[in-house]
Amino acid sequence: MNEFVTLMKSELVITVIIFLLLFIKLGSGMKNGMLLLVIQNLLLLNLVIGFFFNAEGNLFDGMFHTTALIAFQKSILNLGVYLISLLFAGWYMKSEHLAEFFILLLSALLGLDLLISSGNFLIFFLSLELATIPLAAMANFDLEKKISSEAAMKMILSSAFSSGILLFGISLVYGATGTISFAALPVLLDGSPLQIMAFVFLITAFAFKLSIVPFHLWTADVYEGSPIATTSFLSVISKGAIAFVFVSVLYKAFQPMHEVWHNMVMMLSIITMIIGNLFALRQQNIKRFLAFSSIAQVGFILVGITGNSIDGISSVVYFILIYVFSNLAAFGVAAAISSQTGKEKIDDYKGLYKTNPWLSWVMALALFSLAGIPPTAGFFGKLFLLTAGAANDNYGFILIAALNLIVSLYYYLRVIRSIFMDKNEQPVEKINIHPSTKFALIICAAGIILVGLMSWIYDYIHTLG
Amino acid sequence: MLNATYIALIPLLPLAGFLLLGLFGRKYFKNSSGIIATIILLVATVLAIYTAYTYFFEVGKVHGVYQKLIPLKYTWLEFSKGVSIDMGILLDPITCMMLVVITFVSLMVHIYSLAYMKGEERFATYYSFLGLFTFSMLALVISSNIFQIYIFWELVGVSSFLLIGFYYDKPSAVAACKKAFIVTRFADLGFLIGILMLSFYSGTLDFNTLIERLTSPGSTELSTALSSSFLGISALTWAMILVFIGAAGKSAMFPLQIWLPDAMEGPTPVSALIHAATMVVAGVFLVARLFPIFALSAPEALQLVAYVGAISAFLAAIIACTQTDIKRVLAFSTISQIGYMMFALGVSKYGGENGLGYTASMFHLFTHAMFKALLFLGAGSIIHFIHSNEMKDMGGLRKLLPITHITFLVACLAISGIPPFAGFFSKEEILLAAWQQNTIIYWIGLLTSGLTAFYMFRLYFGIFWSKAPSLSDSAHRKHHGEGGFAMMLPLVLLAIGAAAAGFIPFGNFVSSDGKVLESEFHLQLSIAPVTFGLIGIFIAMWLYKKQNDKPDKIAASINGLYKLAWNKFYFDELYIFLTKKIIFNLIAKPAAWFDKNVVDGLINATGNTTQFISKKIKGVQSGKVQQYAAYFLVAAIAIAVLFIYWWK
Amino acid sequence: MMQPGLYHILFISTALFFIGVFGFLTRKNLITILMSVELILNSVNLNFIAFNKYLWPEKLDGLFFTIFIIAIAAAEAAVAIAIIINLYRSHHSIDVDNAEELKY
Amino acid sequence: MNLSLLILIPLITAAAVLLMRNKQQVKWVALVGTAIQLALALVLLFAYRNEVASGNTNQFLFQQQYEWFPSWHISFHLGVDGISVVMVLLTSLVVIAGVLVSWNIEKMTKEFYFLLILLSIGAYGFFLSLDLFILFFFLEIAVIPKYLLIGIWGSGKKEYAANKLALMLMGGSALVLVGLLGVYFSSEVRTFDLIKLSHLNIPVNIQMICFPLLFVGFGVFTALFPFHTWVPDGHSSAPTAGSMFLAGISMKLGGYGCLRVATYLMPEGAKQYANIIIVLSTIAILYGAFATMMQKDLKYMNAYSSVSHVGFVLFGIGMLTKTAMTGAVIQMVSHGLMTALFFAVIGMIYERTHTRQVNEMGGLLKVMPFITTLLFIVGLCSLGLPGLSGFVAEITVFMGAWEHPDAFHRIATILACMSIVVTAVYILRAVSRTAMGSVKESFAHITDAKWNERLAAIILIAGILAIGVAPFWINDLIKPGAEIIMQKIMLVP
Amino acid sequence: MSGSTIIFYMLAALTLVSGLFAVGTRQIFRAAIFLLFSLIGVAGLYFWMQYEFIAAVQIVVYVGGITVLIIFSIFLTQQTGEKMPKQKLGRQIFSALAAFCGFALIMLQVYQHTFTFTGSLNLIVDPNVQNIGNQMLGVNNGGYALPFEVVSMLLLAALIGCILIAAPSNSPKRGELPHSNPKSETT
Repeated sequence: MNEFVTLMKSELVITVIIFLLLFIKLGSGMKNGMLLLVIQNLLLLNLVIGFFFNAEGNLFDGMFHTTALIAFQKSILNLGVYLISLLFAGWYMKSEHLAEFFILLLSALLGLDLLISSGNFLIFFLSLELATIPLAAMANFDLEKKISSEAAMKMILSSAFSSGILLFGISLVYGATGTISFAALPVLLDGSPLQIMAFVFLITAFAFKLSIVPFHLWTADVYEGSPIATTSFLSVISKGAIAFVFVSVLYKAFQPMHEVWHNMVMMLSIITMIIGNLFALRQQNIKRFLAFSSIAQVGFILVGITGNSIDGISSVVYFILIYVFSNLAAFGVAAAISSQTGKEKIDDYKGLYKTNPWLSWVMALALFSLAGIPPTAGFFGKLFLLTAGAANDNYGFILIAALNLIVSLYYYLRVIRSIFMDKNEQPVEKINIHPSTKFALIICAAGIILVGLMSWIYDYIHTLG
Repeated sequence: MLNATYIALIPLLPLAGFLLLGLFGRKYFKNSSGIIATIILLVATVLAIYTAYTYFFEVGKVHGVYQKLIPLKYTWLEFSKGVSIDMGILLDPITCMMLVVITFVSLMVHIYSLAYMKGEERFATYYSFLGLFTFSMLALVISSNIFQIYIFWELVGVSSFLLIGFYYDKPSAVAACKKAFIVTRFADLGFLIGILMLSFYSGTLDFNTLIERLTSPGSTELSTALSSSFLGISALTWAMILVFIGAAGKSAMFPLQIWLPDAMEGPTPVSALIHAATMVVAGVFLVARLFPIFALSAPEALQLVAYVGAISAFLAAIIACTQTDIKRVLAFSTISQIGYMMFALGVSKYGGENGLGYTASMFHLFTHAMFKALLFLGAGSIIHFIHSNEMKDMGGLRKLLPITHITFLVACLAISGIPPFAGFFSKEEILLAAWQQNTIIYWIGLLTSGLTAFYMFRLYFGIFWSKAPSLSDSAHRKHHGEGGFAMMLPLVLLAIGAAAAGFIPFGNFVSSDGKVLESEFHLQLSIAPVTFGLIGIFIAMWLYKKQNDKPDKIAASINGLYKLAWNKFYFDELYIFLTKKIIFNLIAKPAAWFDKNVVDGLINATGNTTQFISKKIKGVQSGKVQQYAAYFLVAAIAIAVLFIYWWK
Repeated sequence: MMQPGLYHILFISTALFFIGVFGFLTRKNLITILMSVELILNSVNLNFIAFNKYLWPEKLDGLFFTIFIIAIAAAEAAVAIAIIINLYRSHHSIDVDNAEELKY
Repeated sequence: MNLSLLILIPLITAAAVLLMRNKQQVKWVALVGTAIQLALALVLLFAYRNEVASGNTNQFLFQQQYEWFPSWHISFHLGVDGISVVMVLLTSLVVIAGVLVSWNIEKMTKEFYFLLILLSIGAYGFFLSLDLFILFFFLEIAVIPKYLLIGIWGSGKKEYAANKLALMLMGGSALVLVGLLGVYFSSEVRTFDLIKLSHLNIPVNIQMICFPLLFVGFGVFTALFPFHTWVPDGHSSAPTAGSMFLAGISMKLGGYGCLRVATYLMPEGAKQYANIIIVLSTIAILYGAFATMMQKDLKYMNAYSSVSHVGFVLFGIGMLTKTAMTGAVIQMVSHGLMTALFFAVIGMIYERTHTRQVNEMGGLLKVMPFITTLLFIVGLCSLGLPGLSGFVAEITVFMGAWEHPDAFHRIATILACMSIVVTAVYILRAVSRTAMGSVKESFAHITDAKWNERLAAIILIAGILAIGVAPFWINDLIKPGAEIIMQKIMLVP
Repeated sequence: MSGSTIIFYMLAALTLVSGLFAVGTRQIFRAAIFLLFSLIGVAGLYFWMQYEFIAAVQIVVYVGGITVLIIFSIFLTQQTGEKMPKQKLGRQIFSALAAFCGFALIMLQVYQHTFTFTGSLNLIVDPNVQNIGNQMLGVNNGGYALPFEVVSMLLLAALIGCILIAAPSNSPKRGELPHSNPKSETT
């Protein structure tokens, strides 16, 4: 029983928090401010606990397994969720359903945690759904907004379609191998056409969740329509967790087919980077912009995944860690501005530096990190992904990736230009930043600068992997 | 015994003057700068004379041959083993001669300028520039390394640029200084490539080693340099031709002569120093310095030197006959006289009797420095008085400017080759050398000497006789005078030089191989030039002594030729055509256009194409969830097919 | 005609799957789209049961998979319908083509 | 000599600048910081000379190595040879001059100085690093501050220029990155360490791929034709200190990289591609010079002439002889100082006349003799006047280039030599139109340079003269470094 | 042709034909009924394969739950009997083609693949309620307790989500609703 507690610690804690919130909700009405504080502290606790009592092992006959690396990955997700709880304070304070929002969010987080730990297709599928269905509800959280329901509708229908194809793929794998366990799979794979097809169907589900082109089309619409807290969860936490699972599924369960998936991932990576960049070029809405930019970022994650080595894993994990800080900082600033002024267009940011220098610098840092500019951590993250990917001597591929970096730089600089250079008669007024938002932005900024320079963080990840 | 420090001080003193006056002159030495510079130069002159004396009479001659001494050498920039730019001093007869000439003329100019430039706003700057020039020129002549000579070659070029453009608010002066610099720069390109070639074949940049390696018949360097050829001419010859292009540029030889007449925009003393006596003969000096190689290993190049010199001498003399600006007349006469020196070198051979041309050339260089400087300073004195360069504004000045008149006459006689003035001796020697080696050139030289006498006396009569001085001129005299002691002293000293320098037994000191050259006096040969000179003088007297319309009539009768000469044979126009039409319109403009539209256009096009594609594919993101699913399905099927059937 | 077996069932399930897909792609009404999703999920269930029965009867993996899929389908349908109703409130229509404000 | 000081001091300065409260404090902190940098650079110079004189024959001296990302075999490895020493010196000179000429900047002073010093960190780190990863790191550090400097404080079509610059430079560094990764994976041990890599022989097929990637990548920084178009727009739009830095140091990063990374590590590749490099750089030299002739704007003029001058750097490297390489490095330093001074002068003129069009000026010699004299000096340096640094550099390159006896190299060299005439033409046109002629009415009351401008100019001129008058010291410093590179090339059959 | 075979083909025909109608008919209510038949057909197939438990679950959850849910929502949002607008022909053809290609591909792969029964007949686990129940809550030896818990959490979350989205809000902005008080079925 003790083992059960230590191994499933993270899931248990989250479940406990969910029920706590449920009780609070059902019990007396707590004021939003107080409730938010409670939630934040609970999540902080969750984050802290994540670093202790870590053990490796399997539960439920291998359905659930955890390692030090997985525990670390969960901690990254916990960190991200904690930051989300801090960042969007302005929006939370106005919400009528704060407790429900966090119950749904934590359910999704629970799903993601289980996903990372899943040891067979069944639990994989279930936790994937657990991580999706609440999100669809969260997407609809701006109940009064038309686009919010539209986003939710697009999300739930697309994901249902995607689950259908995923399940068909799983059923074929099951039919062809007779197992649904990841651990038992490699010896049973022989690369027959049926298996390849089943594998492709499986991949599409990952591709859908990671918004890999051409399975990405829902992403931008959903990001734009959803409340920004949901968007950031979708784009950072959910995406990060799926990336972790993707790596481990490819590297472990489908290792015998690595030639197939290597090429496939490479191809998808190229299109994803190119299309993501091309679309990001002309976006005006900052959320939609970040959606496409995060599509392009996924393309880079795929570059690292093609490495098929321990470096591949650690560089992906490292990148996600950095991505959490950078993307959340960007979303945080965007949210701070939009919650006070309702402005979400890039052109609205013109002259922001004059009125809000502090926010501007954080935004700039975040964007530089996303663009991979030193000395921000994003530079190291991107570089290690490319290095991991380059291990197979595909110079052409790496060159395409590197050139895509330039295109992405172009549109990140577009925002920077708006903020710092363009003149504006009526810039955004001075924003009152909620203290917790400010705190979270400071953490993000510190993370953006320090995670890269402190090389032991990477090495720690490397030893875990 | 020679002390290298003293020799080094000769150029370094003017440099110190330049730095002192250049940095602090405007503030602290506004009025005293002239005196300071003159004193510095006086010291340098004394040192130069002392050096020359010591060399010629004490240390220079070993076993009857003047040695090339190197009392000082310092590695400045080493390229590879044996190939390095050294800063050093090479003492040989021509160096010593040049040291004396330069310091002396420069001193004269310094003194003269005390009065001539008085009251000028940039007085200190003027003297600092003079110091810079003197330094560069002195360092040029003592160079022991071919690159060292190139370095100071450029530096004299720039100081000439600065001095020509001294009156920088005059557009013509600005144009002239640019022209002078760019034309000589163009020639220097040849010089530079020549140096590169020489260094490649000889493996050294040091003059002594270079000459030794490229003249000793058995050496490997020489045989490689001679064996590789281009267009049937050996590499060494090409190298020497290229070096000569540099020399021709600086010495304003045909066809690079165009800059010198314009250079007269500078202050007149500067013209005397730079564009008459010293800098422009640097080309001659360079050819003389490398003379053994020219003569022994690249005779074809020497031939070229001879013909270029002769043509320049003749053409410039013709042009000089038509010019009305006195400084321009003198400028063309300078070109003509340098042409003399050049062809004298060109017809010379190395060693012994046949080396007469070499000695004659150097001799003429020496005497020319005296009388040409004198002419310019005299002209300066006239201009100072009249405030005009144009001959038509002058006339009958012999009463108003007596000292100038006398000294000017001496100079005119000297340049016309009338015995016993200095020019007679040197010119006679040159023609003798030409007679012995190449009769065509001899006849050209002879004709030119007649022309020289003609245009010099045209000038002389036009200024000092002709019409009577106008009233305003007399008024001038009252408050101007002749310029005072500072201006008269140099005139007198130079006049003495111009009159007496011919009696120096030059062959004893300067010869192509260092041995004493006994020059014989050929009376029968000296008759012809003197006759030609006298004829020229008489024609000039007949035409110009009194104001009349004969010159115009004659000019009208040979209108075409006259116009051609008056327009300097349209060389300027040719060059403008080349630069404006060809280089600007056909190269530079297209290059700029290409850069803006093609190269930059391509880069921008990449960006625009990306934007364009981005705009075109936006329809994919249609907002229709079913379409998204359709893409999803099709992509899944396509990838499956691709990886099952195709990409194994 | 041969005895019906695995392949027959696979044929039926695949056909049903693509009938569902066709419906998903062509219906304009959100609720009918949802119905198509149910068809898709049912076809998958059929697959699992068939494989479990004919190939891997030693364990009940396929069966359990099916049970859980049914549960998920229910949950998904419930949330989807809630969302559709919400959409209906704001758009006054459940035509999918009326909900495409977010694009490009 | 502790080399990390050269990175730490600017870092501390930058941090201190951010902490300051008012503009005066910011300026003085920046000045003191850069002055310390200059002092350190000089100390480094003398320490290096002493060390060499005392018989230390190591290729790189004062090495320092700290573990950094050990799992990738990356270490923070610093060290200098003569080439790095002079580049560091150049950087410190330009930076302090840049700080001085920007003394009057009013808009966002703190940010301006912060970015300027950030740039210098990039440059120092780049020149000092012996690990290719940190070399790349510092290379990229220097890009974005430039973008901001141009975009915020620039003039003209600054956004366009800033974008173009950032994107093209990043494009260059993307190529560099791929090349570096190729080098990294070519060795069994997988190392970024320059010294270790230099002892390994990188397989020829890898060299054939990676050399062009690295060379072109660094070449973009060095305005390699046809990737030079960021130069004119970027330089002319940047604020004075920005242009100084851009042309003075940034372009040298590329040259240094071409030499130290591409050529040194991949001699076979260098040999194979040398002719292409020569052709491209010859085109850049001549074409840049001719394009300069048509420019009317002083900054554009200097920018295009930089293309031409920096062409000599690549030309020298492409020649693959010791002398030419030495010349290339001298040219880097010389051009760095000269062009920085040129931009500083243009900035001073612009500040007073509010125009950069040569046609609108004239006679400035009368109203501001000091600044105009600077213009003369820098112009003369640019056209290769002996006694100034440009001459030494160009001559060394030519001498080195001429060592090849074949017709191809000969023709290329002659063509390159021709640029000295063209340079003379455009420099004289610019200088004479600006400085000479009669002075305009509106410029009659212009004042001459102030103390900060004078000081900046004197610092740069000191450098120019130190090379021009006494080139032997820099030659002695650089030559051993070039010799080691050449030894590797000579080993190639 | 045995009786079992005939039943199989009848069930298959029922499933596919009513499935086709479900996606083809333009009357939404009919579509729901056809969907019902199709789901019953699938349940019949489970019976035919002797997976009675699953068949029962299918009937209870799908037929009794989901279909009813759908029909309710149709009532809420639609006037019955009204024909749905027709989809564009191009879209239909394209979709049909894509679906057919996918079908063809999968069938091709399935028929080219030889599925062989590899296990031994005496190890077969009977899918009866007892076995299923034991495994469903077992922790070890292939127990399905964890998925069970996960699904319960999922249902909880879905429940909360549904309430939140579909329940009438207190905010006055919602007054513009067409139906005075639409009740949520899930509550």
